[in-house]
Amino acid sequence: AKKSKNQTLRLATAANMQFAMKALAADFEARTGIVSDLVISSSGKLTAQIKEGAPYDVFISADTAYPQAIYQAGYALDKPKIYAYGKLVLWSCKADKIPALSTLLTDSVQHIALANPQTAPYGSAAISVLKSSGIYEQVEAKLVYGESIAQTNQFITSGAAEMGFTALAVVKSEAQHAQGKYLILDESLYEPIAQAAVVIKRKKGNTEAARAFYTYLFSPEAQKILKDFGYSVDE
Amino acid sequence: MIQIDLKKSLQGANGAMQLDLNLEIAEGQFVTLYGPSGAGKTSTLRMIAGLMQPDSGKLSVGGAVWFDAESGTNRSVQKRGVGYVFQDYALFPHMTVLENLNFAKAKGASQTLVNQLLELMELGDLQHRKPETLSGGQKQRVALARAVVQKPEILLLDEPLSALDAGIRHKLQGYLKRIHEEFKLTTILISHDVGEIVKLSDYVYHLEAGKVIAHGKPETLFTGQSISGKFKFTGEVLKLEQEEILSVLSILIHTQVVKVVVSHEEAEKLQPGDQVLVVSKAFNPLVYKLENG
Amino acid sequence: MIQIDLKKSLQGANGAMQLDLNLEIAEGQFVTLYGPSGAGKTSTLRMIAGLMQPDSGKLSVGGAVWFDAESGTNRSVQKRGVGYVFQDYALFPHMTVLENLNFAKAKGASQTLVNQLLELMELGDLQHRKPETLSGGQKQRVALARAVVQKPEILLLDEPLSALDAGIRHKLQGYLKRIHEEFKLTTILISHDVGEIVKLSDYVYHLEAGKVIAHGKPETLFTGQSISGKFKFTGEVLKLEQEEILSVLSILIHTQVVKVVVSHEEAEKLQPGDQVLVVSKAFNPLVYKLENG
Amino acid sequence: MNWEPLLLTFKLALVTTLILFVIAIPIAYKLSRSTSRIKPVVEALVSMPLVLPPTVLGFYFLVAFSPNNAFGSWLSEWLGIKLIFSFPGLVVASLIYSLPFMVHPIQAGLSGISKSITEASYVMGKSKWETLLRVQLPQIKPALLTGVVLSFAHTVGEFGVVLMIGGNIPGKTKVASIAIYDEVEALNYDAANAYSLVLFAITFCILLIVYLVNGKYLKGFWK
Amino acid sequence: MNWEPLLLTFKLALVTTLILFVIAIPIAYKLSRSTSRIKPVVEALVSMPLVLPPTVLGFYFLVAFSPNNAFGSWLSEWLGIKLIFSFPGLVVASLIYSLPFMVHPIQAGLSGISKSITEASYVMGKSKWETLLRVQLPQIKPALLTGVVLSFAHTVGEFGVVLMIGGNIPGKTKVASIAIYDEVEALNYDAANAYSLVLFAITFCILLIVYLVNGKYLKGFWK
Ligand SMILES: Nc1ncnc2c1ncn2[C@@H]1O[C@H](COP(=O)(O)OP(=O)(O)OP(=O)(O)O)[C@@H](O)[C@H]1O
Ligand SMILES: Nc1ncnc2c1ncn2[C@@H]1O[C@H](COP(=O)(O)OP(=O)(O)OP(=O)(O)O)[C@@H](O)[C@H]1O
Ligand SMILES: [Mg+2]
Ligand SMILES: [Mg+2]
Repeated sequence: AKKSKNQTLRLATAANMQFAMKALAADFEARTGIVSDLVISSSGKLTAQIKEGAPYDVFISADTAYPQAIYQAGYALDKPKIYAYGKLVLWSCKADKIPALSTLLTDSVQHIALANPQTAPYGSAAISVLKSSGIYEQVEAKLVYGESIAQTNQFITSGAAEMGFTALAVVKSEAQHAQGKYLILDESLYEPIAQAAVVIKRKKGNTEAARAFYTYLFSPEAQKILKDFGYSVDE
Repeated sequence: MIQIDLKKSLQGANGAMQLDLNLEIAEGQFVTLYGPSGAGKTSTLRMIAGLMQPDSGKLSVGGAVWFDAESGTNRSVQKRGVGYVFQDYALFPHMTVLENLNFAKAKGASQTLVNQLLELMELGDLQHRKPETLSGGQKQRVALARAVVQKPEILLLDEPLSALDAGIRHKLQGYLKRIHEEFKLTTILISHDVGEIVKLSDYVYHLEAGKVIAHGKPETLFTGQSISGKFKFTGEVLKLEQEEILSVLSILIHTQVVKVVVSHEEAEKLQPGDQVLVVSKAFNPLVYKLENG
Repeated sequence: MIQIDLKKSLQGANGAMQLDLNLEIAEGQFVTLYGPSGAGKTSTLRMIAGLMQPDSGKLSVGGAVWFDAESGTNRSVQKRGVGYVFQDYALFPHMTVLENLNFAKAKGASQTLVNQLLELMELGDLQHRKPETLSGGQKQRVALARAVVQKPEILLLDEPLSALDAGIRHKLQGYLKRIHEEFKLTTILISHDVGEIVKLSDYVYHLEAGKVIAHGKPETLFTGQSISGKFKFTGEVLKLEQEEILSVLSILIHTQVVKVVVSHEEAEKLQPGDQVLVVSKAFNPLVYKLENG
Repeated sequence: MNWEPLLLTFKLALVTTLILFVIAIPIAYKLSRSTSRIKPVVEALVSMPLVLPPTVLGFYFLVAFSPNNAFGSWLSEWLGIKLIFSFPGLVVASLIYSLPFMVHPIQAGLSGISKSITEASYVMGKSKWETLLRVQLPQIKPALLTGVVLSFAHTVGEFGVVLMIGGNIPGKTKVASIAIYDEVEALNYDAANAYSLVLFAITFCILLIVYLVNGKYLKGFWK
Repeated sequence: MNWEPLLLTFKLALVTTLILFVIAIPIAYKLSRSTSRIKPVVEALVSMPLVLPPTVLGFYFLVAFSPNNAFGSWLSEWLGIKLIFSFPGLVVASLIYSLPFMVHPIQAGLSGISKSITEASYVMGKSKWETLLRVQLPQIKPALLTGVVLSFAHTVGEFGVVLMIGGNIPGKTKVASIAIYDEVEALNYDAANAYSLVLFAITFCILLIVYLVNGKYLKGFWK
């Protein structure tokens, strides 16, 4: 049965979490009957909006800095908590290109897509990988930056960039099953991509349901789903 | 009574020109402004209508002050309630002929006058046409009809019949005279056609370079001395030929060359290029009627 | 030789109107189209200039076919090289008077003609003004100068002098006649002024409702007979006064009123407003020199 | 396919275009008549909403309209209007953002009208207002059309401002452009293509009808 | 502050506006003269780039220009032009996206020109082209100005299309609007404000000068 609107949770979701979050929201609804809408946007926009009183109940970010900023500004009920760690992959949608860091150096790769390292944790992780494997200077001229991980995906799937760095969750998502090949990058090459979430302080909000979802997010059931989507979780 | 005492500086054909008017027009009079191109006739009408702001002076109509530079009075165009036939017609291009007339007609006024005017101006079948597809003369008639349909107390006509052939021109002259008499409209006409002026107007102001250089009843003004049956023209000497006893002058009068015989003595005073007055006392011409079709 | 055999259906004042022309104009002739408003005069000029496409027929000029509905020939406006004075002037609003003339002037042609025309048309000090600020007559003179400056072989004049006062009008009539003779231009004039027509043109076509209803030499056409005489003017009857034995006509010739004595019989054929030709056989005038200043 | 975003889009575009039409006409009229010294300043200012990236403009709106701020709290306390995360907010933001598309073409149109035609109307005693409505505007139909079409199409496609100030709330502020954006972001290209196609098709039909009517291909509809 | 994005922005806006001016005039001219049946279709089509969200439009461009696709590979193989992640690509995308802002106002302007003035020029033997340049366009300066200002301002502010097709490469395709966007995303509001202010100020000055010159406040500059 469809629940009345004021019971609907609004989950502000960072773009790279959208695939996993859809599954989580569905599972959560099946368990509790609480319906939730996903509001998908970049973490930066969501943060700006929450600070101006956006009607979101929980903020599921793709990193820790944005939830921290919200908490510090006094818009979160509690300190942000890390719910998962993202994994970085090198992805190619061109049949003839096997993703490998060494391939990036060849002429057959003209453009390497990654998310804007300034704003997206997967972007800065990609830079770390390139730097720690010592090829950053050689490939720097090939780098093209998506505004977010989502746009980076578009660069790769459209074939505009032969290869690119993205989240494991993206390539494992249902939509992408059939497409391309990917290489999970050695986690020692970059800082862990910690992803945190907070419950938003709201006057007229649905705090109880929000807390229920937040609790659910850290439950073994949810953590399993996250793992299936390619995140690693604290065990 | 319209009392005009206005000054306005304009750009004339020979540098700056000061339009300096001081005239009185009695109520119900039919007055004509006459004068060369660029004399300031249209500008005068525009100042009366409130479309051009005078630099200084005063304008009052029937006791009410319409403009006074000193007190800063300036009645808005809309409140002056004049009818105006613009020299360039100024028809509303997006309205049909009928819509042009209806737009001008006061709200609630009957449709009869509109229909009468369409009939009279021979615009009947054109009433649903847009101005764009009308001939020059048709446009001019619409402009005239549109000004008349307003039933204004003052009618300002800037060469309202200049694009029309003699036939309809005479018909509309007659109509203008009739409505002027019937409604006791004060009418100010600009025209270059002396015949038209003599026929229609009670009084004429002759403007030149912004000043009234002559005024009076049209017959007096245009006929002056020559009413005495003499024949008198100005012309230019083109050629002087000495014959045995007499000299033959070729004189250009307007566009025609006339040969005149004078004595050697007289001829000596003249040379090609001189402006002369040609006067004939004994003059018994034949008159042929020209058919207007 | 211009051979015109064209048909075009137009919207007349009384429903649909068929413009149906069949005329020949010899090279170097000065021809006038005359007729009531809406007769199709402007449309005729437009078809000759290539601005209006005829429905059917043929137009050839000097042997070259300019338009032929059957063979689908239609020489473009640009290639016809005519000079055209538009009834609404069609001055380029963003150009000054001088720029308007220079735009029309053929590339490389000398500036002398431009200056002469500015002088002649009394536009000297106006040459750097935009058309917007010109008076009606000033605009018309610019339009005429602009057409002449092209030095076209065919000059099409749509009421080119209608907004001008008698003085400059006569001057420009003289000029038109002179350039027509000098350059052997073929000129087609539209005019409502019988005096002007008689003075200027070799041949007249009288149009009514799209058809030529009469044509001939102007004197013949307008008077019904050809006249030889020494002194000849067109004028307009202003007044008719019956005296005991004779009638006295007041005739306006140019700006002067002349009294002419005619028999009662002759007077009966006339009425105020009629255009007349005044001819004198016995003419022996006196000539006085006019002082300058 | 979810039709809600599409409905919302056309509602927003329609409301915005209508309001814009009404407020742009007086502004364009004033600008076209004015000879004031500050006229060029106002003319330049009208175009300025275009200069900032839409999301950034949206961000500034967000901050300005937020109840955290003086203006926003004044609005909500005194007028009871809440502009962020609500449909009225989208409308206000779209109005400001699309203002130049309506004002500039109309102003250009009005400044080309023959002076004597306007004067003829004044002489007939018609007020400036009546003259504007019945004489001047009907003469600049192509310019009005340009303003309406550009504003409408632009509001349909805009999403940066709308996303920022509206917050992408389904059924309230999630317009079609955001929905398409979301689908592209989620790599659901089929869904995005479907949405785009529908949006494209509907808008194309609307514009086509507008142009057909305007070109008198459908007679008697628009006079 | 990094000036590179600003320079790039004005370079892009200038190039786009200039090219657009040149290509929009013939299109607007054809449309204003045409009485063809397909005219309303073309008119509606011209506005369509506005209807899609810029990022989505950018995505379609990306797909179309990508060397994976027939068109993209044809471009790169036969003409040696690479449109993705390059400045020329930004220009092409901006051209298409801003086309309606240039075409529509100019078309509206041209359709208002008095017929007999055009005819007068033809009679003088001037070709259609010369008449367009010397008689018609000078008469619709307000409409041209509208087209230029809208296109310029819009190109300065646009970032969705540009971001998508340009790939945000510093010094090559990272224009000011993207830089500002990045700063807002990174919550560096001070930096974003600083950039915005500079962008705003420069564009405002440019537009102000354009309007001043146009309004003859600065004489003899523009004739
Ligand atoms: N574009 C057009 N379409 C249809 N009918 C037209 C068009 N232009 C003019 N007409 C009609 O054709 C007829 C002849 O017009 P034209 O302009 O040739 O007359 P005209 O003899 O020059 O008259 P006038 O002396 O009043 O200028 C008129 O009834 C006019 O209404
Ligand atoms: N807006 C204006 N600004 C400056 N000068 C003007 C303006 N309008 C007209 N003039 C000039 O003022 C003078 C008088 O113009 P006006 O239109 O009153 O002449 P007019 O007597 O009606 O002439 P016409 O018989 O040729 O129509 C002309 O030299 C004209 O160039
Ligand atoms: Mg005048
Ligand atoms: Mg005519």
